[in-house]
Amino acid sequence: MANFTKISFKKGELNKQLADLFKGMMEKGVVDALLSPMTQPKRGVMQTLITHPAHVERIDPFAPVVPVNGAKIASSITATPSGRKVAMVLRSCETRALIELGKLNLAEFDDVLLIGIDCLGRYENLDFLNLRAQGESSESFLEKALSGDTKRNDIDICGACKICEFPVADTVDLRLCVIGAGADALYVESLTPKGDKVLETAGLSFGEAPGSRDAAVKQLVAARTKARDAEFAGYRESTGSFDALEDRLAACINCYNCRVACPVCYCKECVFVTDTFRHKADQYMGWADTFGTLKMPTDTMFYHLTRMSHMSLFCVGCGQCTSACPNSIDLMPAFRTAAQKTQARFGYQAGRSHDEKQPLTVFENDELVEVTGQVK
Amino acid sequence: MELCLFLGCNTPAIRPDVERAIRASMPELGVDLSDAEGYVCCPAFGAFPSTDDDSYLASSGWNLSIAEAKGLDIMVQCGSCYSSLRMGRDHLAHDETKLARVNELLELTGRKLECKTKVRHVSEILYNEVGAQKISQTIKKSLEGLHGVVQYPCHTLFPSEIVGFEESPRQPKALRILTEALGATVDTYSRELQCCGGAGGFSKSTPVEATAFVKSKLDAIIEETQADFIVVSCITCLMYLDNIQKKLNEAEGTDKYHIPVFDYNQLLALCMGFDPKQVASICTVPRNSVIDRI
Amino acid sequence: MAEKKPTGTILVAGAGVSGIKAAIELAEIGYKVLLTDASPQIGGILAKLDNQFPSDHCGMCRMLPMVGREYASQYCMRKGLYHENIEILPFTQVKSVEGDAGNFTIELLQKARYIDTDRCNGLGECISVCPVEVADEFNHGLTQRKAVYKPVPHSTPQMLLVDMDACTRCGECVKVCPTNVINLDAQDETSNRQVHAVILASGVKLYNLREFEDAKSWAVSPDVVSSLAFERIISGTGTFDGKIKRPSDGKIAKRLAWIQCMGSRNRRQNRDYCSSICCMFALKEAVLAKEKGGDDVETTIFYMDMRTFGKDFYRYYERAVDIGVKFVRCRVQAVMLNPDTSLSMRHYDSQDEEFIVADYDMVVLATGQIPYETHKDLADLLHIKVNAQGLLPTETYDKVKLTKPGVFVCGSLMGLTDLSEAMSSGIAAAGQASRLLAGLDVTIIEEEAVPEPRAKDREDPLVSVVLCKCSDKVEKSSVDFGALEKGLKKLMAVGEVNIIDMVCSDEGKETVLDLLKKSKCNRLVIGACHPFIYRNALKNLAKKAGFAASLFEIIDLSSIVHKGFFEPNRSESGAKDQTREAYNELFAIIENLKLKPALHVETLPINQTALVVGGGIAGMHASFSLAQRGVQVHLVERSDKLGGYASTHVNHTIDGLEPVSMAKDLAIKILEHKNITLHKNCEVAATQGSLGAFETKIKDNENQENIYLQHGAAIIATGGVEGKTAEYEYGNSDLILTQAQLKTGLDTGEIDVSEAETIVMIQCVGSREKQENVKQDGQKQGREYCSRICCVGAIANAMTIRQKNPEARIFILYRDMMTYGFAEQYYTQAREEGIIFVSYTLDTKPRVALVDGKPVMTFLEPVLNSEIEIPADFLILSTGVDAETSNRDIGKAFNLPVNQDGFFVEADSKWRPVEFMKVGLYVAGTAHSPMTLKDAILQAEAAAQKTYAYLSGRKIHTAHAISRVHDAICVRCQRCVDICPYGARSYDEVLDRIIVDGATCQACGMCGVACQNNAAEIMGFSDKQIMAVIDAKMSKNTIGLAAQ
Amino acid sequence: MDFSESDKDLWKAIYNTKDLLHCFNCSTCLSGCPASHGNPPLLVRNLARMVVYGLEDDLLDDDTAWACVSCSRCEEMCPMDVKPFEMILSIRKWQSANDETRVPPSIVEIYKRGYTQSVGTNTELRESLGLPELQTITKMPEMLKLYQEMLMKTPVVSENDYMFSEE
Repeated sequence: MANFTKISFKKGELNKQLADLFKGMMEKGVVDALLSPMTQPKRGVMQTLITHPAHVERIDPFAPVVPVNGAKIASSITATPSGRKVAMVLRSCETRALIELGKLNLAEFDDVLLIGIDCLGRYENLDFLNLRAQGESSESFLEKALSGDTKRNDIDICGACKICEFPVADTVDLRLCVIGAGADALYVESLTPKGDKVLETAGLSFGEAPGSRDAAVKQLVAARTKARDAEFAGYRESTGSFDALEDRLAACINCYNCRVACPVCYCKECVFVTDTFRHKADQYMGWADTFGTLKMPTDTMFYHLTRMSHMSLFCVGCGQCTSACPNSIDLMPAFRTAAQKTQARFGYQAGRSHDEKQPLTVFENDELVEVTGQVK
Repeated sequence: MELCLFLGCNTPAIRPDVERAIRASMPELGVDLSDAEGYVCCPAFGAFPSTDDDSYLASSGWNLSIAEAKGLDIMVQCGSCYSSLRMGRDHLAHDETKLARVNELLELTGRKLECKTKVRHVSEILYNEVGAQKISQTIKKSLEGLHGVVQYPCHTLFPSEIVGFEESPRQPKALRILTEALGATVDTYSRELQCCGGAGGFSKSTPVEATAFVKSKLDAIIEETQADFIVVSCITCLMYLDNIQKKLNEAEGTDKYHIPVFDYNQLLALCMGFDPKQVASICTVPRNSVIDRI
Repeated sequence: MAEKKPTGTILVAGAGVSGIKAAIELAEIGYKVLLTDASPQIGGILAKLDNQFPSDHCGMCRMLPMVGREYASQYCMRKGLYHENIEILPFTQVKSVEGDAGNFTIELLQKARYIDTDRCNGLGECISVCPVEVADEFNHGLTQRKAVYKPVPHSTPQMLLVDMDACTRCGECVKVCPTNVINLDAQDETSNRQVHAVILASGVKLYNLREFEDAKSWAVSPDVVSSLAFERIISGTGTFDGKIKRPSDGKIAKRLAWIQCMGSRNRRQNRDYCSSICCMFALKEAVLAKEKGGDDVETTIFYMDMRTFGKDFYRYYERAVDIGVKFVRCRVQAVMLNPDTSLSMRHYDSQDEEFIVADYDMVVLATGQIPYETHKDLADLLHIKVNAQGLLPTETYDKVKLTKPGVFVCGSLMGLTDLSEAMSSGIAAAGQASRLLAGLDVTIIEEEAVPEPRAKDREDPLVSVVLCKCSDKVEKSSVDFGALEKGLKKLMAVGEVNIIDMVCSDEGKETVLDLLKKSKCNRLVIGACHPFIYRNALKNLAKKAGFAASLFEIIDLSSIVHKGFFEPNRSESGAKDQTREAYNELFAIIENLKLKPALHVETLPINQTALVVGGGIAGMHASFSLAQRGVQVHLVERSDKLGGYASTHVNHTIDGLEPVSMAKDLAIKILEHKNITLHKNCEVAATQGSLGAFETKIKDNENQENIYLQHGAAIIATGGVEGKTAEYEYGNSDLILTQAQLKTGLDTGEIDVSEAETIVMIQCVGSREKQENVKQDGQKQGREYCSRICCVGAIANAMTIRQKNPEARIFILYRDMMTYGFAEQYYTQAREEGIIFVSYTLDTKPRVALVDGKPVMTFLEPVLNSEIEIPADFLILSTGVDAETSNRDIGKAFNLPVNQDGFFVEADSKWRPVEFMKVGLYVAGTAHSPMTLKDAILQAEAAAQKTYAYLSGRKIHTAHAISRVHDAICVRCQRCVDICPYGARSYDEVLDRIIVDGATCQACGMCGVACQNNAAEIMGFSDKQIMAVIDAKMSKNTIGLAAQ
Repeated sequence: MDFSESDKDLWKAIYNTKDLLHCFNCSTCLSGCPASHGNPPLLVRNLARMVVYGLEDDLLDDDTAWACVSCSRCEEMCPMDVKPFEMILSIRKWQSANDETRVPPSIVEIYKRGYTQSVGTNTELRESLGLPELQTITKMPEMLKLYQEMLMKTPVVSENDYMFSEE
């Protein structure tokens, strides 16, 4: 399909080319605003909302870091009307989470131009800062990462990224493609009529995909899938019993950071901070009576399992939960292994499409008959 | 009680042993019989009832008037005669115009009909007037140890409001109870209520199909029951079921079909001790197997 | 002081569903109802039916009130009915009715049950010792029961009785009864009561195949059963736990056949009527048999006409065809019992011209209703004469109103009704009675006999526990009440524990009241038996003692206390287990109560004005019915005059009605009535609000202005129009007309049939076929339903032609003659008049060719299986009834569903035929579906009654338990709004909140299921409470009963 | 089927009561009819339909009415009380009246000797069974003559008198 536009850049000018592209879009009125990772005046790269073309220069979409999953940010600027058309540059894990939020009326896509990027992984925040301090740029990261090299000294991309089988954002209007594009170019691919229109208005021509792209994507996905399966197998092995799982979660201090970081944990207020879980003294005593002893706080395991029962259907595997834990509990594989099964059970894949209804919100007459034993 | 015996044609002409059985058995049970001198054809449904009402009802009227003159009700054994007479009487009793027309015709012969005489079937007399109890008390021999099946004459069942006397014409029981009164065990079978198919044009115009039809009945009897005999109370049923068995054997090259067929009165007379040679001698399927065991 | 006015009281004789419905309606307005039934139970035929069309489930509970629903039981209706204003008198006959409307004295004969059901614990030990076995009539003799028995096995409480005809008076039951409630010497009791109106609802007899001679050709084996018996066979509570087995040998039946019209459509047996219900019965049973029995079940229905005339019936038929139910148009003469006990039937296939003999495992006879039976007796009771048909005489236009003032009928007693008509007529009869009582000097029962005390929910929870230990007999060998008391007292929230003898007795109640009045506690638990029966009495007792209703719980202890009571050698540990179980139950309910908030009911502001949309006969009738009872009515009519379709097109009907003059009279009454405001040339534009407080914008097309009407409820009665067609050369010849054109032409004399030799009518033009089958210019215009009125309409026109021209040959080409009920007689008369009826199928539609402008018909004569070609002088098309086109807009304005045919979708096609899911909105007449004039009037009366129930001036309360929203957790995804079946939830854009309408919410909990965040909650059923109950039930009681 | 030649009043000629018109083709009469097993089968329902349509020619050619065994099941079972057996007889009467070849020869036998067969002449057999002599009309010439005179006044005999003349 001829819907690729090649954008060549000189070494060190990737971000400039991208800035020019978005600047053009804003000037031509294709969009009124842009949400994109941007180098901050002091340190780090954060998602930033830009409403004037003059400010796009410092954008850095390919910076290998996601301090906050962009889905929640995107939700906050689209759930209620703003009257603006916004382009959003997001990674696959972010777009997929955003699509889930959309199904909960927490995001609107009518005025959004969703731009996905090829993602080769992200570093933990501090690691990223250190690497930047050592002079590592997005371009240099891409260059090495495309050849399979993401490790710098002891530092590597997050565990979640290593096993992420979605390096390429799929349900988007435009895609910034680097895989298979060669060292001095990137391709802008349009995936929707909306995307086509944007490229047309921006005056970009349509062309073929770079010849090596398909194979490169396939190869990367295959490698990550293989890693994923190994990880899942290991994790399942090591958490085969309730005790083993408890052991994994032993360090939990009920700080709820994982919940805050999770892009699909959509509740306005978590039930765990409502009075449902504010118990009277005699209730604690009663439990202690019943079980002999009562570990306090009482709801660490319960909290995680409750969250898992809610979130595993929508989990996109971004790994922010693991990144957020102050006690280094690696929650990501717990959610991902559970999600793999629950989503498969409903034939569902979080973030795959706008039209797929979330499980448990639609009722079919004959579903899960083998489980429910339902007799007509 | 006394009744006017209407014999029809088949019984006196072809199966007079049945006539003998009736004449022998009924008086023993207190039913005296007086002959209908000068009676004519009932008339058969295929005759005047199929040509016009005048000739049909005039013939019915003729026969009814004979009994009426005696002040007696008519007793009939032949199903067709019974049905024809009863339907004829029904027309006359419920239609003054028809009765007047028939009287107009009868007048030519010096007869008159008020339609007082009733037409009754011999099995109804036995069932309602005599009763099974009296029959069992009267008989000298019994059919004990013998199994029979019954063939109800359709003409005594339908249409029930004209010819019927059974409590439930769709589930009749008179003939069964009467046969049981003779000590026999009566077996039931699926096709018990199936018509023998012997009357009317059916068996003559399409003999192949008619034979298949009666064969299904006989097969049911053979397969489903231990019947030693078939008991009927209609001369057509008797003759047809008796005669057809030989034809079936010839056609199929077997001797599978050999169930003796009796008119009820024949069995009754036999149990009363009458000579089989007189009351049960005319048949196609030999009756020894039964008669020897009474 | 003025003399106290009497409470308005109505006798409802007959507690089948229509009687129950009438009783509930009247009780809801606040009248006192005596609900009697000659049989020992209530529920009538429906008690036996688990599965009802179209859902194939039971929906009996949908009869219960929607608003103020706590005044009636909220349990399964097949188990029982309780309403404060209804006195239920089963096993009671009405012996005499004396006096006049507004002042009847009735004599009731209450037959002895020999068991005091109030005190019977229903465990049925008497049944197990009874030595007598007789056939159980409830299961149609498929099972046996004892002489002491439960008339309806699944009812709660078990209303046992002794069948004295079967009883041998051996006395074993008396000896074993733990509560000493059996008295074999009990006598029938007679009493006299005063009532203001009488509703007769004693139902209909069903044709019994073991009883009637003409059934005996078929009833040759126990495996030939009636359709009702088959209901018991497939019932989960029935004879074989819902498995389709043969009564004769218990083997699974795979080949099933239904034979229709058993006992009806039989001129020979003087039953020349159609029983109306059996076709749907058979369809439903055949579908169920396939669904329950599996795909290899073969079902065949032998029929003459499939009378799928009601709303959605035809689609159900299509569904049956789709799932493989076989239909054979042939009546078989008899069933033959094969030697292998299978059943053989022979039928003729007219198309293939051959006889087919097939074997079946079971044959179901669609035994119909027998009207008439009791009419003579009832007429004698009322000192009136039956009419020429042998039925109780009713007013010309009112099916429920007897000519004798003050007496009304409903349900099958009216004739041959289905479930939905039983409901409409029950409501309508109640409506007529309430119209009568509105003019009398009577009062209604005040709802709050005992005022609600202040809820002390802000104090720390302190629970008073009252336990009934029942009789001494029980106590000795059962729960250890001492240990229980000790254990419960250790719970922090328990303030006191009192153990009482026989709370159900008067003394018991006195004792409890005295104790509680002194209590310092703020919450109350009573452990006793039969919470179903005693809830209201005990709730009032609690209220008197100062306990708010929502802080009071009643728990069924009897099932625990009585457990194992009859075991002769009970172990000590058994008693311990029971004590522990009782403790856990009580602990759980105490934990629940501790956390329960005080719930308050709100009194709804009710605007006592009704809006009626549509000024046709149904709309006018409903308006007048309401206005007569003092309700202000806004009647909105789109055109410039009242009357609607029937009043301009139908001068007279075949059953002697004169719609045109009737509509004229009614219009005058409407115009003259001070309570009715007529808005002509007006259309509904938009509506908002809920029960009691709607505001509707109407557009005045004449004056080009908007009018805003405030009203408490609304009735939609928009009517319908004659269907359109382009089939059969319609429009291409003056000789091709619709039935309506013909009727008008015949009335005015513009159409002259005197010279005609041949007139052909075609039924079901564009009707009863899949919509996609009938495309015209790409437009779907088929009517996938039966329009119900065309068959009788065609017959009426044909008979008129016959009068004008006795020599003409008249052919009516039909698919299934829908002459249901007594209309069958018109069909018979028409044939008698020489009108020739020829059936066709969708595959053999008749064809028309225009030759010299004259229609030449070609059609298949199905009996002779050959084509007939005949020139016709007139071709008349029965084009059915189309929905009013404005229905969709009105539906949008009121947020009401409209089905694919354009008719409004009622809340439940059987149980709530005139209601919408949203309370306060009702439907009547052809807006609902095509129907006859009398049926439209019946529905209008019913809709008016439903409206009146809320607009009568009585206080209307919300229920205690309704859903609410945790705004903090709610993400406003609005799934709850979409899923709420009652339209009780909406999103308020200004407040950015989900709003719950307290009157409309039925606390069904769908919102809770849909909400992913637990933001939707039923008040009084919070997660916290539920968790606490689970904890308590799982508790190991180290405090409580540790001492044991 | 040629419908143009049909006679709409045929039913009156054949069976002048409205019983027949009540038929609603339910087919009850067919399914239990013994003669429906014949070839061609007797299809009572179809005969009724032919009468109602007035298909004179077809009906005149139809032999099946004569296959009826007169069991009257149809009469018993018919829900519309069409009285199908009466109808069968009526069709035969109409056929006999309109087509002399349909006149059953048995009526000539009855005319000649009172019965369709020779009755009471098997004297030897009867005697052997101990039966008395039977007073049949055949043996009573005076009476037979009166009977014949009476029959001569009926339509079928008077209109076909050549069949009954002594040769």
